[in-house]
Order: sequence, then C-alpha cells, then structure tokens
Amino acid sequence: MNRYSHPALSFRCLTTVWALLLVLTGITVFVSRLDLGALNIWAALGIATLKASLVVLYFMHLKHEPRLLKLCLFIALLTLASFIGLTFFDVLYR
Amino acid sequence: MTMQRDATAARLGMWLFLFSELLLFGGLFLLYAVYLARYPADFVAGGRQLDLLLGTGNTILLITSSLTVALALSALQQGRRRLCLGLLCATVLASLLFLVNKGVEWQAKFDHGLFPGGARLEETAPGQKVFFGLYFVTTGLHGLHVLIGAALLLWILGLVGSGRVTEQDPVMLENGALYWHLVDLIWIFIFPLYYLLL
Amino acid sequence: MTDLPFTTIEAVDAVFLYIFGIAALLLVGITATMVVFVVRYHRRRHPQPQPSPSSKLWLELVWTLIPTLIVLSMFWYSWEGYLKLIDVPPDALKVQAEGRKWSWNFSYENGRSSDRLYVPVGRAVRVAIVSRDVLHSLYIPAFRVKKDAVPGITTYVWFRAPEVGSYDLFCAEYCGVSHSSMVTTVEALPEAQFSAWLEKSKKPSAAGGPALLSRHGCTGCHSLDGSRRVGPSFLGLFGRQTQVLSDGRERTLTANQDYVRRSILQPQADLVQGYPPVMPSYQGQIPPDELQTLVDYLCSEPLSAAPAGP
Amino acid sequence: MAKQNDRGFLQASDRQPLLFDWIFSVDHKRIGLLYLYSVGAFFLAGVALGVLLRLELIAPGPTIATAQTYNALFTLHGVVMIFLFIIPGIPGAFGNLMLPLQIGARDVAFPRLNLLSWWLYILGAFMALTSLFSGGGPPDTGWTFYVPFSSETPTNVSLALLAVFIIGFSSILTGVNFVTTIHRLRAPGMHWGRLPLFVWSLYATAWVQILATPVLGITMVLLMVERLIGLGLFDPGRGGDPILYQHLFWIYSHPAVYIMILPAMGVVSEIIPVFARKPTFGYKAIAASSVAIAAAGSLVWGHHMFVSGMSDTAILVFSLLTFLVAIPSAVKVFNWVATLYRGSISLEPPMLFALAFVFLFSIGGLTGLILGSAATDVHVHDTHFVVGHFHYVMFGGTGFAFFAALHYWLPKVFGRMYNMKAATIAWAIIFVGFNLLYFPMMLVGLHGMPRRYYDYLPQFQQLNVIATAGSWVLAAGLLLMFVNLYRGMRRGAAAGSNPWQAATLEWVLTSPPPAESFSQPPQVTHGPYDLQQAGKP
Ligand code: HEA
Ligand code: HEA
Ligand code: CUA
Ligand SMILES: [Cu+2]
Repeated sequence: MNRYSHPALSFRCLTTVWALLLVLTGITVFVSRLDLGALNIWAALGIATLKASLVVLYFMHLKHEPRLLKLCLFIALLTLASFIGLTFFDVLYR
Repeated sequence: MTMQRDATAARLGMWLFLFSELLLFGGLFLLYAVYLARYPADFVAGGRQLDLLLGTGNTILLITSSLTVALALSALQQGRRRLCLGLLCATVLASLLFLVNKGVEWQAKFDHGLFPGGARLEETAPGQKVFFGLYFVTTGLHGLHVLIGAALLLWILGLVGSGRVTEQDPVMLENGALYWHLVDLIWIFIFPLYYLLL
Repeated sequence: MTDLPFTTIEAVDAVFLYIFGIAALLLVGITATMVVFVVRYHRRRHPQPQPSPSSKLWLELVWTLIPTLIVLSMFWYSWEGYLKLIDVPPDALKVQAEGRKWSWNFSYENGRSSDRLYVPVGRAVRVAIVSRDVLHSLYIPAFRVKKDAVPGITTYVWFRAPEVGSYDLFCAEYCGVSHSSMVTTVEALPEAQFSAWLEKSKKPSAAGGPALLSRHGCTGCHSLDGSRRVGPSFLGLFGRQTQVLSDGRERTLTANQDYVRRSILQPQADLVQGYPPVMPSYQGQIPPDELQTLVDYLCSEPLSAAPAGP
Repeated sequence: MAKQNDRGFLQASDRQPLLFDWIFSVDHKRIGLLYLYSVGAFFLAGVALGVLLRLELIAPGPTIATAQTYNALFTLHGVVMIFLFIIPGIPGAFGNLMLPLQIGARDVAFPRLNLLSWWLYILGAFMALTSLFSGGGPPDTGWTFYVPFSSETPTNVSLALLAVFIIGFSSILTGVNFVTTIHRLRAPGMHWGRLPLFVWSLYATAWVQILATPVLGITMVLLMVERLIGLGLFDPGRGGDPILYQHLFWIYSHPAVYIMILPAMGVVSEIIPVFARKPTFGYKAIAASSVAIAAAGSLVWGHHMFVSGMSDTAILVFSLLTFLVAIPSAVKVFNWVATLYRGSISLEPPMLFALAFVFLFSIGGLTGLILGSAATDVHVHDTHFVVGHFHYVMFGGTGFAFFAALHYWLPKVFGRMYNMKAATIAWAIIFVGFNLLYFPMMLVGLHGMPRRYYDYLPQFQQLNVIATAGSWVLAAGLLLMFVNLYRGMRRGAAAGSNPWQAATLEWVLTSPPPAESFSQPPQVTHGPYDLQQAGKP
C-alpha cells in the first residue's frame, strides 16, 4: 500500500502557475471588452478552460496522478457535457 | 477497528467526491447554457449590471488563495510546518475576504431592488429575471462552498498545529486543498459567465 | 368504414402490433428455453454438469447483433409512425383546448366554446393545447393521441374520428386533487349536425348559470346535488352557516352574495374548514356580466332550496 | 478461526450498550445489517401503502379515502419505494455485507464514511416521514415533483425535497466508498477478471450514483428555493421553462432505474452459476454489459418526456438511444439462459427467485420497448401501462432479486438455514400474486386508464378488481416468506460455512463471518465461478 503522497511541487513552479492564472484573468477581462459577437462567450469559455487546466494539473497535482484518475476526470466531464449536449436537442429545436 | 491508511485511496475518494460536486454545479451550468441560448440579449444586459471590479477582485482573491493552499501543502511536505500554518491562515483570510466582497455585492443588488420580488427586477424582461435568479443561486451555492471550504481548512489548520497532520501523513491537508481548488475551479467559470458577458 | 382517409389510430396500432409481436416471440422463446433447460438438466436427471465452453465469441456476437438489428427496426418503424402523429393534414379543423384546474375548455375559431370537444366525423381536427395554471395532458385513448398542456407554450395533437360517437377524453398529467375528474368527452357528429352545433349560439355569455358553471370548470370540484367533492357542494350554499379560516383565524359566517363573489375572486380569503385550500383565483378570468349571472344563480331559489335532484 | 456456535460479528461486545454497539459500528457487516433492517422496514411501509392504493382502486368512486389522501398515498408510496427501499436496497444492504468479503478486503475503504451514509439515510427517511405530519400536510405531487404544480401546492413538499436531497447525498457517499474500495482493496490475486459479477455490477452502479445523483440534488435545491422565494427559474410567467425541470429530474431519475436494476442483475449473475453448477457463460460480456448499461443508460432520460412538449428532434434522439440501451440487457438475459445449458440445476429458493427474475424482468424490459417507441408511448404514457412496466422491472426485477439475495446470503450472515419447503411455497404464491396484480394493470393501461387516478370510469373496473385481488395473494406470499426467513434466522438449523458450495470468497469464512473477516488478505487463486474450487480462497 502506498502511504505516500506526491513529491512536493516547488514554490517556484506553483508561483509561476499563479502568475499565469493572473495574466489569463487579465486577458479574459480584456477580451470581454472587445465586441466579438457570439465569439465572446467562446473566448471566455476557452480561457476559463485554460485556467482550469492549470489549476487541475498543477495545483491539484493531476499531472502526477496515475492515468486512471485522468481517465476518471475525463469521464466525469464527458458525462456533464453529454447531459448539457443532449438537452440542447430539445431546446434548440423546439 | 483501525482505519486502513492508504493515501492513494483517500485521494481517489476525494476526487470522486469532487466529481459529484462538479455535477452538482453542472445542473446550474446546464440551466445557464439553455437560458443563455434563449435570452442572449437579456443575459448581456444582466451581466452589465454586475460589478466587474468586485468580480475581478474576487477572482484574484480566490486564485491567490488557491496558490497559498498549494504552497501550504508543499511547505508541509518539505517539513516547514510554521510556513505551512501561515499559508493556511492566509488562505482562510482570503476566503473570508471573498465572502465579505460577495456580501457587499449582494447587498448592493438588494439595495437596487435587483432580487427576486424586488421592485427593479420585477419590471425587467423575463430573460433578466432568469439571469438574476441563476446569479443568486449559483453564487449563493458557491458561497456556501467557500464557507465549507474555509471551515475545513480551519480545522485542518488545527490538525497541522497539533501535529496530527504531518510531513509523513499529509493526506488531510491534501484533500482539504483539493476541495479548495475545486471551489476555485467553479469560480473560474462563474466569473466569465456572469461578469464578463458583453 | 373502409373508405376513410388515414387516422392516427392506424398509425399507432401498426407499431403496437409490430413491437408486441416481436416481444411476445422473444419472451416465449426465452422462457421456453429456460424451462426446457431447467427440466432437462435438473439435478435429478443430470447429476453432474457436462463441460461446455464458458464463452463463445461467435455466439455472443450473434446475440448482440441480432437484437441490435431488431431494436433498430423497431426504432425505425416507430419513428415512421410518430411522424404521422405530428404531420397534420392541411385541411384540419382548428380547435383550441385550454386545460385548467380541473376542467377543459374548447374554443372554436368562430368564438364558440364548450366543455366537450365537438368534432365532425371523418374530418381531421387539430387541437392546439394550452394551460392556464399547471401541467395537464389531453388524452383521447380511442384516437391514441396525447399531449401535455404546458403553461407558456402551445402544443397540439391531431386526429380524425372514424365513427359517430362519444369518446372519453382524460387529463393524463397529474394536476392536483381533482386530476381524476378532469374527464370529458369527444362528441363526433355528422358534418351537418356539427355545423349546426357550431353556429347555434356563438355568444357564450348568453348562457345561464348552469352552463357557466360547467364552462368555467366549477362543477369539476363543486357538486350541484349536495355530494361531497373537492370543494363544498353548491346545493344549499346560500344562507349556509359556514366555518371558515380567514387569515389564519377561524370564524363562522353566513354565506351571502358578497361571500360568494369573494370566494370566486379570492378563494384563499375565507377557506371553508375541512376542504383543501386548492381553488385557483378567477380574478380576471370571468367577464363581469358572467360573474353576476353566476353569483345570482348560486344564490337563487333552485340551489338554496332543499334537494331538488341534480 | 472461529469455533462452533460462535456468533461471529453478531456477537455482542460488553463494552457498551447493545444498541450503540450497532448504530455506531463502523464494521461493514453491521452497517449492512442496519441497512437491511431499515430498508426492510420501509419496504413493508411502502407495501402497506401499495395495498391501500389497490383497495381504493377496487371500485370507481370513493372507496376508502378522499382524493387528497389518495394523492398523498401514491406520492408517499413512490417516494418510499424509490428513495428509501429500492435505491439504497441492494447496494446498502448486500453491497455493504458482501462487497468487502467478495474481494477479500477487511472492510470498505472509508468505514466511518460508510456509517455516515447510513445515518444520512436515516435522517432523510425521518424527514420524509415528518413531512407527513407537519406543515401543510403530506406532499401530493407524485414522486416526480413536476413543476409548476409542486412549486405552488400548499402541502409540505419542501421538507420532502430536503429529505430526498439528503438521501441522495448518502447515496453519493456510498458510491464513492465502493469505487474506492474496488480500486484499492482487492486481495492479492483478485484481479479485474476475477471480480465476482455482483462486484462488477456494484462498480457500475457506484459510478452512476456519483455522477447522476448530484443532478437530482441541485434539482431539489432549485425547487426548494423556488418554493421559498420564487426565483422563477421554472416559472413560465417569469421567463422560466417548466420542461427544463423535467430534463433535470430525469437526468438523474432515469439513470436511477439502473442504480436499481444493476445490483439486482449482479445478484442473479451470482446465483445462477452456483445452482447450475457451471461457470457463468460469457463472464466478460456480463461484466462489460453492466458498464455499458450504466454508460448508455445515462443518455436516455428524454424517453419520459415524449408527450411533454419537448422538440421532435429530441424525441428522435432519445427514442433511438433508448432502444440501444436494451441491447446490453438482452446480452445479459441470453448469457444467463446459456449458463443453464448442460448444467446440473437444483431449484432451491434462491434459484427460483433468480429464474423468476429473468422471466419478470424480461416482461418488464420488453414492455419498456413499447414505451421507448415514440408512437406507442404517446398512447400509453401516464397510463397504468407504465405503472405495470415499472412494477415489473422494479418489483419483478429488483424486488425478486432482493428476495433471492435474502435466501442466498442470509444463511451466511446468520449462520442458520430457513425452511426450504415453506420458502418454495412462498415463492410460488408471490409469483402468482405478482402476475395477477400487475398484468391486469398493463391491460387496463392499454385500454386507456390514466395513472394517478383516484376515480375511474366503470369500464375499467373488472381489471382493477383482479389486480386488487392479486395484491392480497401477493401479500399472503410475502408474509409467509418473511415469517419463514425470520424463524429460520432465529431458530433454523446451522447452515455451515458454504451451504450452496459456491466459490466466491465470502463462503470461505465461517457463518456468520467473524468480526475481523479478513484480517490477513487472502491469496486468491481462482475465478469466482470455478466451482470445483469452492471453499478455497
Ligand atoms: C428498475 C427499474 C427500471 C428498469 C430496469 C427499466 C428499464 C427500461 N425502461 Fe423503464 N421505467 C421505470 C423503471 C425501470 N425501467 C420507472 C420507475 C418508470 C416510470 C417513472 C414514472 O413516470 O413514475 C419507467 C418508465 C419508462 C419509460 C417512460 C414511460 C412513460 O412515462 O411514458 C420508458 C420509455 O421509454 C421506459 C423504458 C425502459 C426501457 C427501454 C428499459 C430497458 O432498460 C429494458 C431492457 C430490457 C429488456 C429489453 C428485456 C430483456 C431482454 C430480452 C428479453 C432479450 C430480448 C430483447 C431484445 C432483442 C430487445 N421506462
Ligand atoms: C420498488 C418499488 C415499488 C414496489 C415494490 C411497489 C409495490 C406495489 N405498488 Fe407501487 N409504485 C411505485 C413503486 C413500487 N411499488 C412507484 C415509484 C409508483 C409511482 C408513484 C407515483 O405515481 O408518483 C407506484 C405506483 C403505484 C400505483 C399507481 C397509483 C396511481 O398511479 O394511481 C399502484 C396502484 O395500484 C401501486 C401499487 C402497488 C402495489 C399493490 C404494490 C405491492 O408490491 C404491494 C404488494 C405487497 C403486498 C401486498 C404485501 C403486503 C404485506 C403486508 C402488508 C404484510 C406486512 C405485515 C407484516 C410483516 C407485519 N403502486
Ligand atoms: Cu389536469 Cu390532470
Ligand atoms: Cu427511463
């Protein structure tokens, strides 16, 4: 049984991620002030996804987790996506 | 009966629970997506009335608190217990600040009659009512999670202080941190979806 | 009637027959196999199991593939059937059905309205369905059609009555205490008779008390013969000593014109003890002249007197 | 190892009062029994309500209750049966009892969380029952809580919603526990290809619990908020859409029917090979189809909404997906039947219930195809045909599997055997009563009798009378079965550690299992259905 957790991530690495997150926050605020029409929402979502990936991979150490856990996360996200996606078969075509 | 100490199992369990939390908010995101598709203009109008400054401030707060809790874990693993305690304190402090901000923001909405049943909101288009309805439940539920997360971290802070969560056995802190990151993750999506619609 | 154009009944029944047929075959097949195995390989006859492979790829592929084909065919056939249910013939007569707690109101393009659905036999009818309060569902088993009445949107069904007659019409979506009495009929009349009915009296407000009671759905919950339903009976209402709950306080009042009017417009103001507080408000739903007629009728001789039959 | 006459984990300790010894125990076996007792109690409550429903429907017009009472009765019957009996039933009771034993683990991964699950379940049940006597009276919405009715009825719906939320939370925690346990605590040698099929089915179920239940949670929260402050998210007057509520509700509640049936299928997959003395035919296919049902079953919820006003495109998609989900179920049925081939079959009570399961579930599932087809569902939706369908799958399926599990595993748990003859007679009565009760319901539904009808037209009476009579037959059979099981557990002959000569790990232990079941993880050397190896780890 492995009692042990991951090796500690260096402070350097964590702060770099943090800085990146702040930069991305700035970018998303900036981009939202441009008028891109329907693209705005996708840009916002795209940047948010990028930020979320950083948090998940580094802050939450997913990068160092076994493949199994990555797969599980993928399944959870896929489930959510299909719930939303299938609902749209109703609302878009009503 | 003795607990089976298995860090990997504990972490797996925590992740599974987080999936559950994700799907809990997922229901709200589903509603958001549907109503955004139905009332795009109203949602934009609703988003304009949210306080961008407070929203951005809160985003920065949460991201920073996410950093501090991640640092706290690394600190503990490197055996720097004092630093770890300090960083945890900072995290809890940030979460409280977040809640204060949120309170200020909600109060402002109430003062403007922008709440369900409030004078201003009742006059607006149906799409805006839905927008504010969603805004209140989503941020409310998220706020509740912030509160729970803060309490959890406070408790873990106690455990670290009393030496029950240690360099050798950091599982509790790991899981507390995971929970806190989830709270951050949800906010990372709430922020653009509600505050940055233009 | 063989020369009749296509009906929804045929569309649905064909699918029923197809799926039921295959399902019955499968069920009989599986059960028979099971029983035969149980008898044949019963321990008494067959004390030792005989070796047989514990998996066989080709066999398993076969019994995955064949069901796949079966269900796909069922799906396809049923979808074809469903398309017929949503494809309204262009010459269909248009009627609107409004569901409300707990009655139906059908209105025709010329302004005629009724609590029964009158239709000309043989002609396609398109019923647009709306709801005034909660979900209801318009269901005519004889024609195999059903659709929910959803507040805020309009749905529809179409059908064609094959023969003259009276067909049951139910509310199929649970809608509260009198859900099961939200029942009426479809009256399929010969074309000429139907036209006569349609033209008979367009102005609904000419109707008297009893007609108004049923049109506005009051009789769904209140009887005229003294029997107990969801709400108190109208028989003997006027002048009755009534125990009510007003604003949380109990009091006794004598039913008069004011009380009757208030009970229609603000039913929650005085709640009669022993009945659930479920009556919807009719504020803005009844034209003033009709309201007056109703109140007059409810306080009139035949109802306030001793039992005079339903 | 334990000596003769040892009461194993049932042995009272003298450290604290007996009751506390149980309700605060973190031992999975004791928690399993706690679930078994509570689930059983709620089953009896639900069943009594069902009998009352039938009594009311014996004749048109008021019979024993008012319309309002009837509505409360079926709401309560549905809520109790779904949330208090059938969803926690097999995973909570037999999952907890057997899962760790079957994989050779000492306990589940998080024993204290496990206890918390049970407590949450009891708390939720308590609230559900309180909702009957407080506030505006018993909820009258049906177990589906459809808006707008549920957001405006003055009855005590909010408390019931909270109860469902809490029970859902308990279900999630059980799911988390089981997935972690199966991943982390398998004994050496117990690789994925050797997992008993019951464990496979619990694994698939647990994932559904984790990923679908929270959606129900948020739906209940939204409805509560709607009732408390009127956000209007589902209120058409305020821009909301009542049909979205139905989506959210069924996103959970359809997958929930697979939470109900998968563990039941797992039980049947355990029993059939043991009593046919043959390894399961197509082990891999059965295991994989559990996972396939769980996955595909999460995508078909719209079939409950074919007449709701949903778009026709959605009807097309959901109807197709619904038909596809029947395929893995078909695979299972064929594999079970094939397992019988050339076996040496003995018809002891667990086997009888398992075989009845296959038959009744097939009827239920095949009528599901009628419902999955858009054209025919339009006619039978919300009629007693649907009521017949779901009682066939839930009671004929899961209920019978639950009874099978009782007869199969209780001798292990208590170390005593019931009377075989009485059990067989009870089975026969239950089987006859069941079909007498529910088959006429489907027929009357085909004739057009809507469900949730307190009163009905005279032409429906005949079939309703038969159904009601059937409910009495069923009641008699159930009574006999429970009495027989109870007497057996108290006074029956010693069962021995492996009465059925089965090969899964729980039978290696003494009956009842010792408190410390596998303090040393066993070295597993064979598959779960290598029956020659019965009795060896
Ligand atoms: C244990 C619970 C359970 C299970 C397992 C199922 C299984 C299935 N159900 Fe059922 N269902 C319910 C519980 C369940 N259901 C409940 C509670 C409701 C009503 C809720 C309410 O409104 O209150 C409901 C309602 C319901 C509806 C909505 C009806 C309506 O309201 O109009 C539909 C529609 O498609 C449906 C379909 C199916 C299908 C296709 C399956 C399939 O999974 C069945 C698959 C099984 C088989 C197909 C049989 C076995 C296979 C063979 C015998 C081999 C041969 C088969 C082929 C070749 C195909 N169900
Ligand atoms: C697992 C799920 C489950 C089970 C087992 C049952 C079991 C039964 N149900 Fe169930 N039923 C549901 C789940 C279930 N039901 C659900 C979800 C609904 C939908 C609710 C809604 O619409 O919202 C429903 C709806 C429903 C209706 C439809 C109501 C309507 O739409 O108008 C009816 C009507 O007959 C009915 C009857 C019965 C009967 C007679 C039983 C029988 O099983 C009862 C048979 C058993 C007995 C007769 C034995 C009784 C034994 C005793 C009493 C002895 C006990 C005593 C001691 C040991 C001391 N049920
Ligand atoms: Cu209207 Cu049921
Ligand atoms: Cu379903």
